[in-house]
Amino acid sequence: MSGVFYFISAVTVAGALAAVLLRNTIHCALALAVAFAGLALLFLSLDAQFVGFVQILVYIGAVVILVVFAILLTRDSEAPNQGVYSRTWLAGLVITAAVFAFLAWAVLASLPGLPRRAVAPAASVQDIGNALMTRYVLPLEIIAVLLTAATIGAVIVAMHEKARSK
Amino acid sequence: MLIQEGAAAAFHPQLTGAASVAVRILWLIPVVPIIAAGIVAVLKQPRRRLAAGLAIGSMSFSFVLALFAFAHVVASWASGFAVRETVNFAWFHIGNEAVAMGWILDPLAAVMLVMVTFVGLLIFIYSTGYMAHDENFTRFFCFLALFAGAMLSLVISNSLLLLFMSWEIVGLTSYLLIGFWYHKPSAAAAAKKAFMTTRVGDVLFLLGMVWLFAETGTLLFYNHGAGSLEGFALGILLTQHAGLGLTAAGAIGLLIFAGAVGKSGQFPLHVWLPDAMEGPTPVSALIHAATMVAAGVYLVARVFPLMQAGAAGIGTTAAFGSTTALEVITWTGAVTAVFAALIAVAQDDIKRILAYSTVSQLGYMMAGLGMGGIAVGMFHLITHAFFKSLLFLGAGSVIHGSHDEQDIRRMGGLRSAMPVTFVVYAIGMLALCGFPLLFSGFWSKDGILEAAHGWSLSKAPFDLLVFGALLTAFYMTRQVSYVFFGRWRGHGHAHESPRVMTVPMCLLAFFAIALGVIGTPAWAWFRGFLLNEPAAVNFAAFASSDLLMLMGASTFVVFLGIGLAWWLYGNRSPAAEEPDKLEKAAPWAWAALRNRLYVDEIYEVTVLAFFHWWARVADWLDRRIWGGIVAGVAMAFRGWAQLNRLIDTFWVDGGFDKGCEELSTSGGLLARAHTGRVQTYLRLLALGFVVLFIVLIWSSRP
Amino acid sequence: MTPLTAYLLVAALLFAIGLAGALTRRSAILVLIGIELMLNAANLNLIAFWRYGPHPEFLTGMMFAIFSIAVAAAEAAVGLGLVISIYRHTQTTDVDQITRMKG
Amino acid sequence: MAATIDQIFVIFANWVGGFFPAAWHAAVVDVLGVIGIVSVFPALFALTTVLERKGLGRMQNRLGPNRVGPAGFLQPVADGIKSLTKEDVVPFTANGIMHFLAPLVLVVTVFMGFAVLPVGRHMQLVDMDAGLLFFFAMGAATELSVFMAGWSSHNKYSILGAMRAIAQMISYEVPMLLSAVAVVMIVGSLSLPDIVSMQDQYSGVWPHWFIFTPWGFAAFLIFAIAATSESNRSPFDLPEGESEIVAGYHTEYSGFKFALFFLGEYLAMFALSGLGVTLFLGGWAAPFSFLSFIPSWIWFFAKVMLSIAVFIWLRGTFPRLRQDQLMNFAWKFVLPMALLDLVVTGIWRFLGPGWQQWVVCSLILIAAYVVMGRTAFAVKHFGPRRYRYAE
Repeated sequence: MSGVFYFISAVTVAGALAAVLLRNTIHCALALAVAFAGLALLFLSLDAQFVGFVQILVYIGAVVILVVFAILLTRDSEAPNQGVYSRTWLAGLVITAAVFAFLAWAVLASLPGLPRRAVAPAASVQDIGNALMTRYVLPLEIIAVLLTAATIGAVIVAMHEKARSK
Repeated sequence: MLIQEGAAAAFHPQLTGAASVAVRILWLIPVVPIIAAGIVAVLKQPRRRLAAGLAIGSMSFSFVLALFAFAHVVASWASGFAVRETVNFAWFHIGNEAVAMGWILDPLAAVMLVMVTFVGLLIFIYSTGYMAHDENFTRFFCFLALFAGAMLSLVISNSLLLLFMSWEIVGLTSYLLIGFWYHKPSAAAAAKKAFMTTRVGDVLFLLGMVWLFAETGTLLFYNHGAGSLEGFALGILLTQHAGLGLTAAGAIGLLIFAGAVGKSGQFPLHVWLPDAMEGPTPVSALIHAATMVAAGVYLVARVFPLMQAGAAGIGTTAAFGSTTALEVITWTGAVTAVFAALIAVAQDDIKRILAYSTVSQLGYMMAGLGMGGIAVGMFHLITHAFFKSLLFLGAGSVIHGSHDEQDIRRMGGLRSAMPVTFVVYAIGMLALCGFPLLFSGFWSKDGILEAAHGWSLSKAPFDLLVFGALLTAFYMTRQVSYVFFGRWRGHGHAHESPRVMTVPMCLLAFFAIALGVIGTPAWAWFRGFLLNEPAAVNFAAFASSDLLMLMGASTFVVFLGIGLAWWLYGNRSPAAEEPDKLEKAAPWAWAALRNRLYVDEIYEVTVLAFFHWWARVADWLDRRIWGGIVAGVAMAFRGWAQLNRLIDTFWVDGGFDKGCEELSTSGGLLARAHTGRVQTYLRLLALGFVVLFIVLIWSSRP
Repeated sequence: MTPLTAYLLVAALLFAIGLAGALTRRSAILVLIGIELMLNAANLNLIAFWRYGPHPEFLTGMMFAIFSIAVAAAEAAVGLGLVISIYRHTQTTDVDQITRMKG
Repeated sequence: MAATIDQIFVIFANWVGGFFPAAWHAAVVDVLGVIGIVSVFPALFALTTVLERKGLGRMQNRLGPNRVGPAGFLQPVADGIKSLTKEDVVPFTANGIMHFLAPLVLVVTVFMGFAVLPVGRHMQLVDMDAGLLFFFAMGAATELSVFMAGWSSHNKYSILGAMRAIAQMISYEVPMLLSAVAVVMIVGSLSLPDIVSMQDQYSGVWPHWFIFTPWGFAAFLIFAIAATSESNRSPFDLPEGESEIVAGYHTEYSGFKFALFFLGEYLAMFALSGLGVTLFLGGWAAPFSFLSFIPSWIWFFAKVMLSIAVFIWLRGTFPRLRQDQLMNFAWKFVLPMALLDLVVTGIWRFLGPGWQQWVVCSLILIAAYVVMGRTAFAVKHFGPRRYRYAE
């Protein structure tokens, strides 16, 4: 069990690293897909089947594809003439290291207080549906409005100036 | 369901209960045309076929449902159950009071439903031909469908409030349709006039409604014993006295009747109806002959218990006791009947003659209601709806065929040019005159005359109505001989109307004759149906010498009128400029009649002059008094503002300027951090996170 | 059974990687990729806490994750739309060069 | 006896599993199931290619393959040998690894979709609680492989084809999901066996398939359209329109990799057909109650083959759409109809059994179809193109 977990984690982290390190943007996007797939597997290993599949459907099926489209539309995949890293990459790296250090320290420091053994979960799709329609119905409605607004907003932002003025 | 056996007196027992299917789907009858109107309203102008199809389809649907409801009522009646089913619901609550609405199915409503949907359907079909060349075809059908829906909801409403709302929508559509050709100033003026005049009656109606609500706490007509027309509420109303010797019931009844006076064009509020003929002819036929103007009569019939309350010896025979309210109704009706008939004699516009004729016939109905009860008045309403809409459609056909000519002196000889129109028009004319035995108009008018003859209070209404019958025969014969006989005096060639117009007329003509069958004294089916009595064929009824004498008299009067008119006008074909025969005989009387007995002029110098004067007074008050006060207040504030400005400039501003300078300087400093680079911000964010974290750890140190 | 700590550490690592990407890359799209990674790390935390929490039957963490995925989808759509729009104006997606909002 | 034949494969798998230690039992059964899927569907693929070529040939008034084997039925074997032995050409500028991975990703993800498909009573690799979602998740992942193929080839026709394909797949995935959601609303479960067992009931001899309800019929049509488009079949075969962009995203593939693409596309078609059959056509349930004695897996494959026949028939009949027509059709007609169908399904559920739900739902759908169809055709650029010749 543990071995599987370490393998999936390794794949995920490797995918994520590749996603931020590779020079070719398209490769970054595909590595991101690998990271997402790994995360979906992690969700599955946590008995969150629904979220895992939603993760694949939304992230690999939509977000990565969107990213890829954006890359092609902005000619980002063509080799850049300067470096791929920002001028202030060192500062960024330092700050990142600090953040990670604190996060890891927090996780490790709270080690004794963490629950060790998991309770048997009961999260069938039906339970999720019921929860969405009862306890979480208001957030659901808000998300619906947000998604509608985001869709319209994205379309208008990305629409051609000419088409808009027509 | 409570069961009433046999012919016990009228409708006192409540026959409501578990609603049948017929009544549960009754609401669809008005709603479907209204929805159709809504859809047609958003159609584009060129979608003519769709608009007409929707309107006609919705009307057919309503007609089928109405037939279903009617069949339900008839079947129950035939098996001894009188139907009065209601569906009530609370519309909204004010405090503890619920304002209830509802609909009702009883014989009265059922008869009206069938009449309105059937006549409406025929007129819709006719309109597709009549309006074929109008560019606002879709708008026309939108209004027409809206009117039909509102009228139907008026008919089925079980609440005075719902009835009033439909009443007003009907008035609105009437306004819109009279002014349909609004580019004609006369049409616009006529629409305005119709709207304003009927509003006078409606205000009184509203007052009556409010009063009724205040007294009984409900506006439902029937509600299992708790409705305003039922025993308990009537009892309350009868104990209240309203002055002038009226009970509250009578006074409220009269106020409601005032609404009916406005809508049904009774004297003295009849002036709008002849002017309303500026609208398209199908509109005149549907709204201003068959349905809307009859709504006043229907309203009186609907609240008849209110009018009748307290009458000595409530009964169903022709000679039941009368009340002040009923007397007022009778006199108004009788006077209107003669008054309008007189005016009609001297008119030359084909539609205007019919309009005055309508006013006159509505007077008959009112008088019939006042003296003979619901059955008599309603029977005339139904028969009149058929033959008068027939006449209007015929007139429309004539106008259509003779190139929009409306002056009867410029027509003539159309008998050969428009044979179908001539035949159906003649049928309508004979029915209206009350030509004996064959035509429905004879039997319904006879019923009214019979009731008037038996009225115990005075014989004067009877005399007036008989005189009215004579005049009716006279002016109709005059019109027909002008239009259809003699030689053609118009321009161009007259032509027969298309099939889509003549077929509805033929159907109406059939009913103008056939409907008489259900209201003869020998088989008083209609009366029995409305009043919940058994109806049997009984030819012995004719044996009564009174009745025979009455029929003889009215036959004589009709023949006299027709003969006189034929003697004066028959086949003469006078030129348009030539003065009328009667004008030569009695110029002053002719002038008076021709000018509609100067009612409009009287209003001009009284009511309108008063309003002009009042408007001037109000204007003066507005300018001098209120305006002065406003100007004074404005001056005061201006002074105050000046003061404030001084304080502001010399005191507040200095400090504010200083503060702004400081802000600007510090803003400039902060802007340095604002590089415009996203990653800087993100970095700062992460840095802030780290700092917060450190603070957290530091503070949570043991 | 893998302890909760392992999941949390993986999430922290993913978060740091995402942050590093967002802070160090030039391309705006890569910045967005980094942000997506951070969001996903948060999702992993949510799910892990749900799984190991005292009341999994309330589905709180799961719901948070689902909503977070929905929000992330919206964020990606709008963010990439903005990037494309910016590219159309400036012919670049280099966040170092896009300094029009400088104060 | 009938029950035994019905369950013969399950019994066989358990029998084989019995030879192994108890701890391995489940794993062995699963492996056998995987072997079954991996062998049956490619065989079906081979059969379908020859049937399609022969069927299309008849539609075009020619014979089709008729030389290899009896009546040409060994043609796929010859084709297989040919594609295995052909030289595998990789373009010089291509991105090697991705070029290699693309067909693999496609075939693997498509195969994974079969895992949740119930091909017969109790014949399903895994019964997941969220099986339908899994299927769609795998379907979404195939888009990635298409992109990889198109982009890595470094050829403008490839990338154009890939962009077309992805745009098309994303556009039609939405109505497809929504039409499946309609079924989910009625069944109340995302599990495919649950969906089938709900349809495995009869009124008299008539089955309770969802296609025989107004909403189900509409959803089925939407699903069929979307599935045709998702599998890039004619008339939605723009990504591979040979008259426009050579062969789309697999222009630069040859030999075995091309065969893999070919296989992947057909497998996707089988998977979508299977899903459509499961959702709307009763899955493995017999069409009449008196035919229940025939094994469930025969029914399933019969229905799948029937829908494949329809696919072939469509291909032989319809001309290809234009790109803008395709997009407009998806977003302005199919998607609104799918959304409306969801509402109608809700109404169906809300009204409860009785004649009213039939009348109301049918009327709404028919009215919407007529109105939207007419408006759509009235819109410029969307209706049939009016050609203007030299004037």
